[in-house]
Amino acid sequence: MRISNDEEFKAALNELDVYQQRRVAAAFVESVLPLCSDVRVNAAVTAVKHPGVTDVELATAYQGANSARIESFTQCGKETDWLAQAGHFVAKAAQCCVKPVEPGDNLAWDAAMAARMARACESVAEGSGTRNNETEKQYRILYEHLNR
Amino acid sequence: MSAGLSRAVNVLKEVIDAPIASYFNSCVHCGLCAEACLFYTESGDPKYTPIHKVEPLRRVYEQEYTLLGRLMKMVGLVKPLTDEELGQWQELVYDSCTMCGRCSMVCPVGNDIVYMVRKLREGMAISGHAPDGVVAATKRTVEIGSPMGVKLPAVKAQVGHIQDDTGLEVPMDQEGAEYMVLLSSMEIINFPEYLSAITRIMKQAGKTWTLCSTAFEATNSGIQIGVSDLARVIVSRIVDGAERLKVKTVISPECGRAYTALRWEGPNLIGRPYTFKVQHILEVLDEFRAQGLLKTQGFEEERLTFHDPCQIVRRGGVIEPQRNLMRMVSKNFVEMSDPSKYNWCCGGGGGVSANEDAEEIRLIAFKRKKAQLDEVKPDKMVTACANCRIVLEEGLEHYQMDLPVVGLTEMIAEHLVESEPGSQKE
Amino acid sequence: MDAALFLNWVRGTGLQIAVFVFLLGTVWRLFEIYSLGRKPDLAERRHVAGASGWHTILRRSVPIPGMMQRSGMTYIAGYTFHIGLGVVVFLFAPHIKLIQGLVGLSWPALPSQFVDLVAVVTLAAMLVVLADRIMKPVKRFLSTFEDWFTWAVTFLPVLTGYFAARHLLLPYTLMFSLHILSVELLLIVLPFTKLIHVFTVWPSRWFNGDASARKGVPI
Amino acid sequence: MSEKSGLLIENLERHGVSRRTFLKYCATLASLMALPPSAGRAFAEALGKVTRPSVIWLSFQECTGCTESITRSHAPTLESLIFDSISLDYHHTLQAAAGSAAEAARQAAMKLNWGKYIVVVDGSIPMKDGGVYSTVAGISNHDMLMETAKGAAAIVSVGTCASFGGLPKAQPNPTGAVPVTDLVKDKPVVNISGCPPIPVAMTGVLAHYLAFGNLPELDKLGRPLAFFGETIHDRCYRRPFYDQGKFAKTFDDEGARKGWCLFELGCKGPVTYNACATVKWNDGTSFPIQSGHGCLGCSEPDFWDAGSFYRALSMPADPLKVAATAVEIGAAVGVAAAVANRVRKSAAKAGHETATLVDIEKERD
Repeated sequence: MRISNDEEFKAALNELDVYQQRRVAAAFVESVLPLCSDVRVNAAVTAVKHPGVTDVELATAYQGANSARIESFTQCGKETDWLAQAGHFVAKAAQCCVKPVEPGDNLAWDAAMAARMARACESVAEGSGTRNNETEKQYRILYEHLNR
Repeated sequence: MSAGLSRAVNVLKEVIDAPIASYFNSCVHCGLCAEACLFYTESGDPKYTPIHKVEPLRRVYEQEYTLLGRLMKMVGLVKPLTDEELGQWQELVYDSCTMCGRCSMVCPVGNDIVYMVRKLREGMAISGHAPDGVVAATKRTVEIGSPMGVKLPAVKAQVGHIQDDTGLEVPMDQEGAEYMVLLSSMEIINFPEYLSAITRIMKQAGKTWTLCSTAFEATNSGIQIGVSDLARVIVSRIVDGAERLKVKTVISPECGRAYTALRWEGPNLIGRPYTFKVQHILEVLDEFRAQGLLKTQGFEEERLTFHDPCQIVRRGGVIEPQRNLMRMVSKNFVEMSDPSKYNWCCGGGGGVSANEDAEEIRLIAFKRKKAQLDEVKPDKMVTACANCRIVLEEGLEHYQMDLPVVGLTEMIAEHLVESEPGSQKE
Repeated sequence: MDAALFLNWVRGTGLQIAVFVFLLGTVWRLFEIYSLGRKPDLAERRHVAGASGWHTILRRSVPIPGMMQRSGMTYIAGYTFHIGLGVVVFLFAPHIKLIQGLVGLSWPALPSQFVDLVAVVTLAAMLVVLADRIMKPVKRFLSTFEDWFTWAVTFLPVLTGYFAARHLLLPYTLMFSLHILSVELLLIVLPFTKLIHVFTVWPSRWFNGDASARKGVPI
Repeated sequence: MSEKSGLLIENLERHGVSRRTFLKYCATLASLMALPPSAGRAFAEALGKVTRPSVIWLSFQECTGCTESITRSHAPTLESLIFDSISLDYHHTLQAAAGSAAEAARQAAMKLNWGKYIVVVDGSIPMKDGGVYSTVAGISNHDMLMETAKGAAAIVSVGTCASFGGLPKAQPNPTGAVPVTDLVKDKPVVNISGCPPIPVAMTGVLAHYLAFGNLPELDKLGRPLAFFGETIHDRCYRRPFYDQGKFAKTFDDEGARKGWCLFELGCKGPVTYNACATVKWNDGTSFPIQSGHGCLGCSEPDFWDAGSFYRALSMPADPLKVAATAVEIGAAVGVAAAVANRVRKSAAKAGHETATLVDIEKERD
């Protein structure tokens, strides 16, 4: 089942159960992980990928990722460092992976969006135009995950 | 008198008017304004009493515009203002005042103290007594066009990303569009969801809209720092852009200071009324709701409360729209104590969040908001100002409170009824 | 200078001097204050029911929610002595007679015993307000000589007036003279101190209310 | 000269006044003067034994009202009899002698009782133009007073004129009238003010002096405290109406008929010290307030100039007289200040240098 547009992408992600969504989301984050140097983000991603992850571990990971996200906001009125901002979105994506699930949430989709934003920030930082292939990359990740 | 001080006194002499004179003569030193100011109530330090913050302005008024005052100055009964004093007052006029206007609402003799702080900042800034953070932000706004140095390419990148996500077109420089949407740097950088929400809402409402390449930035750091000349330059860009594109209405985004600057101070800065209307995004959404153009589905189950940004609500007059919109998507919307026009500030407005020196006092002041939240115990907090969101999240983080903060426009967009499938790539 | 002569002077030339300085000072200061003008606001005005400068003039007398808990004393004692002053000055028979003699206006008075009671309550409230100004850090921090002086200048007429009306402490002629003298002091200092808020409070509230009303916020 | 110089008590019996009546009179007099009962007996003994003192009555700028009042006797009251007991050696109105004979009588009385006689002064003393406005036998009142006062044991000023200057001293005081106390400094002076004073105040003081050889306790203005210790208002029978705020508005309205307080009709009771409300006039018949008219304050100095008799005490003279000029000057100063403010403000505006980024970061570099 090839995924060619965001609609199918979102629908496919929606079908996954929470556990699956967390693992796919982690994969999305990993693809942009180099953009963020915050240890708490890496810890969150490794925690999620660990098969027997417990809710308590998830919660602590969430705390760390959330703090990383908040601390990496570009402060109001400060000069924007787009690379750092990319890191912020990676943190946000990681936070989505580990956040406690609420009805109607689509963790993976939110993580994917945040990851794409991270890549967009990177392209702004390098001034390399807006086109980047993160979206296709995410389709492939999902495809590989579904057909493993 | 140093050059800076003489410039300061001269500017203050320009801005002092009958209301300010009337206020200074009415103040009976009752201290009630302090009881309304979160910087005093949470720190307990009397120096944060609002009327005390405008003491330099009072001195200039008394010694320049009253016969007795001038006489007393001549004979040395009263000390003229010194540059050193202006320096001491920087901490009071900038670091510990978000210009939230609560003191003006409470003063029993009717003194509009925030109006006076705004005027005093004109003198403080011109004599080099404004905090570094705010000066840098103003410098960037004037030179680059955004307080956070956001240039058009960055905006285009976000637009590209949003167009991929929503599959909708984000119009740029469309002449004759009904709405011209402005963004605040915070939204461009930290909350891109805002623009994508707007895109989808406009699509559903079937309204023509556009961004403006020469005036995408809504905020006006000139108002925060208190230099009308610079504020005029900044707001003129928006006016020129809007008049060039011949739009009917300019939408001020989810940012408090942008709204007051554009809607209420703009015309007085450029010296003439606008040829277009200015509305806050919440007002626009509420109009769409009233006209049935905004169809949403489903309700938030969690217990929601709303933080009313001062510059939009008490200082801006947008009071009912947010409540109508909240009730559209939430069954469990609970008001905080002292809601709507009585709201307590997040502690970061008026340039305080852009000012490192104010970090410590800002977190102390946040205890007021913490007390409100402890009382109402929401599951999620909704607000309509990007700066408030970050200040609130930092505050909550500092006090180990786990409470998600969401923008109202973004939340509305999440509940938008998906228009007929296929016609819009989702 | 015996008591009757002193009373004559105080009631005659003394009062003329006081009224002269009072009127001159007030007209002068009000001109001086309101001549500075107010730039018209060019922003498109919002029209919201109940939001106008005039509403604020009345509504600002009512504390907003939460303020009573924060500083109820300021409001309660403050309004008690303001209303008390109003009753004692404008509803006491001799005062009404005085006003009638001056401008011809007259209205029914309250019984003297009741006004005496109000006077006592007013004096008590003013003492409470004084204590509050001493005890509360913010009030003490803000207070200048003028605050203590204007308090005394407002307290004395009520005190001497009460003693004169009840014929207590000093012979009536002397106490009555001191009462008029203290009123003269009040009249003389009023235009040049914060007591001028008697006049400037109304335009101030109007300006404040109008500025917010234009934005559609009834405060 | 004073052939009737026998003891007072003998005189009284000759006029059919029994000893008991006399004792009763002394007791009432003592109580009136707030003296202890024992004083009553002391009065009786002293008065009984005293030889009739010589009294010289000097009449200056006076309207004879005091004399009328003091000699008024509807019934053969004891006051008049007491007068029979003092040797009134010199009194223009009452004495038979006139011209140089009268003066000779005065000189003789002075020589005969030097140092022991009492001088009663009635009327104020003109000082302007050498006192030419009132002279007796070519001698100015001032000279006569000073000469007579030298040998006097005590001086009694009768009526507000002698005590405080009274009507002659009222604005504009053409004759430069002055009270006795302004001239006589070395002798004890008793002021029995009132226009006219109460008869018993006069005899009370005399009796006290005759009995105890000294003057009764006086207040700050030299008036006997026994009669001038309290205000009319303090002893007024209409006081309850004052306290309830019940005031007569006109002289014939319902309030006046009900005997309400006359405060609003100008009664000066509260500021007037006298005994009218207690001792009353015409042998205790009535006093001004009881007859429906406000007290004029006649026993107080300069009561003629203390504003209209019919303007309430609480009414000031006329402060609004200055109102117009005050407002005009205030407006003038105000406009001047306004113009100055406008000029300064436009100057500031003219001197405005448009702010640039450099200005706001000046401190930084």
